[in-house]
Amino acid sequence: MSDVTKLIHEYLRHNKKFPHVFCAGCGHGIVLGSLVRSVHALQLPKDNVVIVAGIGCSGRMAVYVDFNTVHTAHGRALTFATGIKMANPELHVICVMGDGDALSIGGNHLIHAARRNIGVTALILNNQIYGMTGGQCSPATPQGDLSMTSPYGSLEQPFDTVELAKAAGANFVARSTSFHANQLDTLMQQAIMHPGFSVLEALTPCPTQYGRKNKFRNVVDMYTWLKKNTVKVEKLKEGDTRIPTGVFQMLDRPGLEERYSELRRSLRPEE
Amino acid sequence: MPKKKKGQTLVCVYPDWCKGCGLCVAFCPGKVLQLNALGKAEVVQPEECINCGFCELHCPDFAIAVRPKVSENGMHIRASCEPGETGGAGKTSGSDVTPQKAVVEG
Amino acid sequence: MAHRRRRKRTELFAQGNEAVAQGALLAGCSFYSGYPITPSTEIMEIMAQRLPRTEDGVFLQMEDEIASMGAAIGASLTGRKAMTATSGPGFSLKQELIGYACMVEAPLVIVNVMRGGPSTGLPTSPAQGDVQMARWGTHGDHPIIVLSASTVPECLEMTVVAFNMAEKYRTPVILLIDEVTAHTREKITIPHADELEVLSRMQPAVPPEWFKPYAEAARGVPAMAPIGQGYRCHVTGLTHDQMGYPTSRPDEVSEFMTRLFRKIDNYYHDVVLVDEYCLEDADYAIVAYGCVARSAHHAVDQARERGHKVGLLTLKTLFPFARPAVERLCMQCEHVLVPEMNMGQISREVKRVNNGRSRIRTLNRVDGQIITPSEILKAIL
Amino acid sequence: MKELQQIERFEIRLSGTGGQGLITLGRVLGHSLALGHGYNVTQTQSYGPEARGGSSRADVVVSSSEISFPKTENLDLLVALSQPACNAYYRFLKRGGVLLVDSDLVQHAPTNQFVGLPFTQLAKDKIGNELTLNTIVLGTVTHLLAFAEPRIVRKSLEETLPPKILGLNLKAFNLGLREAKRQLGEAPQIWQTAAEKSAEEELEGFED
Repeated sequence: MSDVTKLIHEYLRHNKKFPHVFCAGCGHGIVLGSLVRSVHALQLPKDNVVIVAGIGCSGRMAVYVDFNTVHTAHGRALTFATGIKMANPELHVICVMGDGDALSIGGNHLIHAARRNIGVTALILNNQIYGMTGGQCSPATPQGDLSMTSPYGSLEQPFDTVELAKAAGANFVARSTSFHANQLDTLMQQAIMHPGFSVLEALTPCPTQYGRKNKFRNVVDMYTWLKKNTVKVEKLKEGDTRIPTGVFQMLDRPGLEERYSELRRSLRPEE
Repeated sequence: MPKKKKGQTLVCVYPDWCKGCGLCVAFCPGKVLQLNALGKAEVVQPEECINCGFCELHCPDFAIAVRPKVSENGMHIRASCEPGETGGAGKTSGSDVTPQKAVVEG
Repeated sequence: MAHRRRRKRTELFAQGNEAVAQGALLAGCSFYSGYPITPSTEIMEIMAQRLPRTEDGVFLQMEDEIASMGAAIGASLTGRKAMTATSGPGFSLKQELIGYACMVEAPLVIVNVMRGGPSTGLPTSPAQGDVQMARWGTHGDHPIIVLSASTVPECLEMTVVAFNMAEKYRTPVILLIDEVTAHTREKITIPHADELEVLSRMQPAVPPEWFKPYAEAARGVPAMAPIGQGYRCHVTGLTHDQMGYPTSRPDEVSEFMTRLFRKIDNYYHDVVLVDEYCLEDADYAIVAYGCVARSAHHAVDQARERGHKVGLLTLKTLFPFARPAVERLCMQCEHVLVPEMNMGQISREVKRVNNGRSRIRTLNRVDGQIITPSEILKAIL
Repeated sequence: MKELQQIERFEIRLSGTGGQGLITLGRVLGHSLALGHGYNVTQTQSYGPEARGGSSRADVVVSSSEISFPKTENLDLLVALSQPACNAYYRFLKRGGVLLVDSDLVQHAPTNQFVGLPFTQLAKDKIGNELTLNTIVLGTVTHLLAFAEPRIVRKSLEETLPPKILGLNLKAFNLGLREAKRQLGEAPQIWQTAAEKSAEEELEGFED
């Protein structure tokens, strides 16, 4: 355990300003740590890892890590990731998005990336709110919850990222939380290594925007809530309303880039 | 897996990076840490650390390191956290300190 | 030279759209992502056919125009020469990421086959209504290169030029053609590889730890390190410093923005391409581009036959605007006619340059029909 | 190879209904004149919903010198394979131009000065495949165009058509050529007559 932090620091861009931009208690930092630990555990060379991020709090993650990093436009991260992966299938492309990025403005890109089964890892940091713009309602905000744009409680039903990704045909679908760091590490490694399109949803509390508006007294309350209200999917019983975590879908279809190379090979005249 | 044996470790907190969220304080099984007057985490009962690693894994700011007192080769015995070992403030040289560039987007 | 002439070149009877695709392949394009839209679809169809048969070519049909742009930029960042093609409504969607490409200085070619607009407009009819949009479509101040082509062989030629400029200046280049040019069939000759100048972006000349991805290099354009080759750069749509990291420091922002403009301004004379026809002794000039330039050419011939000293300036580069050439013309000629298939998008530029010297007249048509030589002749005589 | 005949801008429109294969016809004719013969050629066509069902047309401009305006303004040859197409485009035919129609499908030609063959009928009866209609027309058009070499057009057909349907189409092409020679007479004669008639009309005067 002891070298964890040392290791993380090895992967950070030290000419970048730390502490990072995330608020006190923001789960994004924990996910960032998990990402670095996973890449290290898998022994992926830094040069072969590409982090493609969208816009929002999660988007800022890219700048801190010493990989190839691309901070794209709001919602479009997956389209860039698709281009990068197809252009150079050797690369491990990890796409970091928030719930607004992945489910709202980039919702179409998400389902098509899943349908296409492009070999990209989509890491969706779901904090159930638009954090960077000041706490507006997102497509993951639970019905009835408060935000700057749902001052009387959200009327809309939120997306279930896992169900959406499953239905769209993603090869690997999993969920964890920033409270369950060990589980997050394991799933992250699986998600990165699984061929085809992988979706990993990480529930990360947003104490500043979501917590304050929804009667969480402090950061710790939000993590306690995560602890109490999530359950491993294997242990989920009938009638349990807690949020299941774990692996939800594991298919074995080849990624688009593999199918494409095969096509290219088949079109090659025999030499 | 971490050994549940007390007193084998040093818990180091880098106050410059700590934002005082209190996660480590709240979830530490040994109550090793506390928030000080400045709102930063501080080690108050180092001997109670059971090396579970929760604080290190869950510090969103990479501001905590849990290190064994005896280093890998068994020779060096540490009494305190040394700068440079853990990156962060130690690794950032003085000349690199620029005013925080806050860029807001939306 | 002699032995070259003896080698047989491939000749095709092809549409403008096909010529664009051929040009792209000749220029080294190995990545195409797009979304079908009339009247540009043939470009995509040909790329779908050809690219998988090349060494490393990638063709992707994306879920929309925005995604096509995103994938193309992503590919460009890995070192590929990438292209996407579209028409009016799709071009509107692409604007967001055209701005991104300008910001991160990603070489990229965007072809827009103009059709009648606004909105769905006239999907199968020609127009030239996207000229100012090509210049100013994306938000924020930015430089951009906009090229046009008026004949089928020129579609091939200008696509190669577009790729070369994109690579040389690290910028997205927009090639504007119109439905007439895109769908007209003409003979094109495919040049041999050694007959073409094909440029590629400058690579870093220093080891990774010394590399500053957005520092002005020798020619004023930063070198570009492809993703995955040891230069672990940060690419961001935020205004960034020389290292590519976000900044809002006024001094760094200002330096960045001025460099962005300077890198194209410095090469103004390389970038601005025009064709002059019968202008030496002209006292009446026509400024045209795209398919209308062909009508104008015809009209000039007819007018000359009748003894009128009419000349034609064809703009192959629309932006940056050909200020010196137009200025010269405005000093020389008493009248200048700007026929175009919009309500006056280039004539506005001509008037700005003219500054009262010459009488600028416009001839506009926005009904989905090409301006004919006889209409131009009538306007002149 | 024979010296190329020098021609001034010569405009052809092939028109009819969708499904008659006029776009292909235009493309093959253009291909042959441009690559086979070596003329400057531009070929344009109607597009979109208009081209699916309803009317259909392909235009070809041929010239020995460079072609500036790629579209047609004054037609030298109008091929109309339907009554509506004939009605719509006849006014673009220039004085001295030739109108070629499908004599079964265009029963009310807007002028008495035209040439016609029952193309659709020929395709059905002589070739046994209606889809070869356009190739028969190509044969006839080749006969009409003094500057077009049947040998070269035939070669272009070989270059552009898939082998599966080539044999049938070559047969159709020859049929078109033969029937034109037999029923319409020699090409120079046809153009001569057209020019004379239009001159007569001019003398009679249409100005009011």
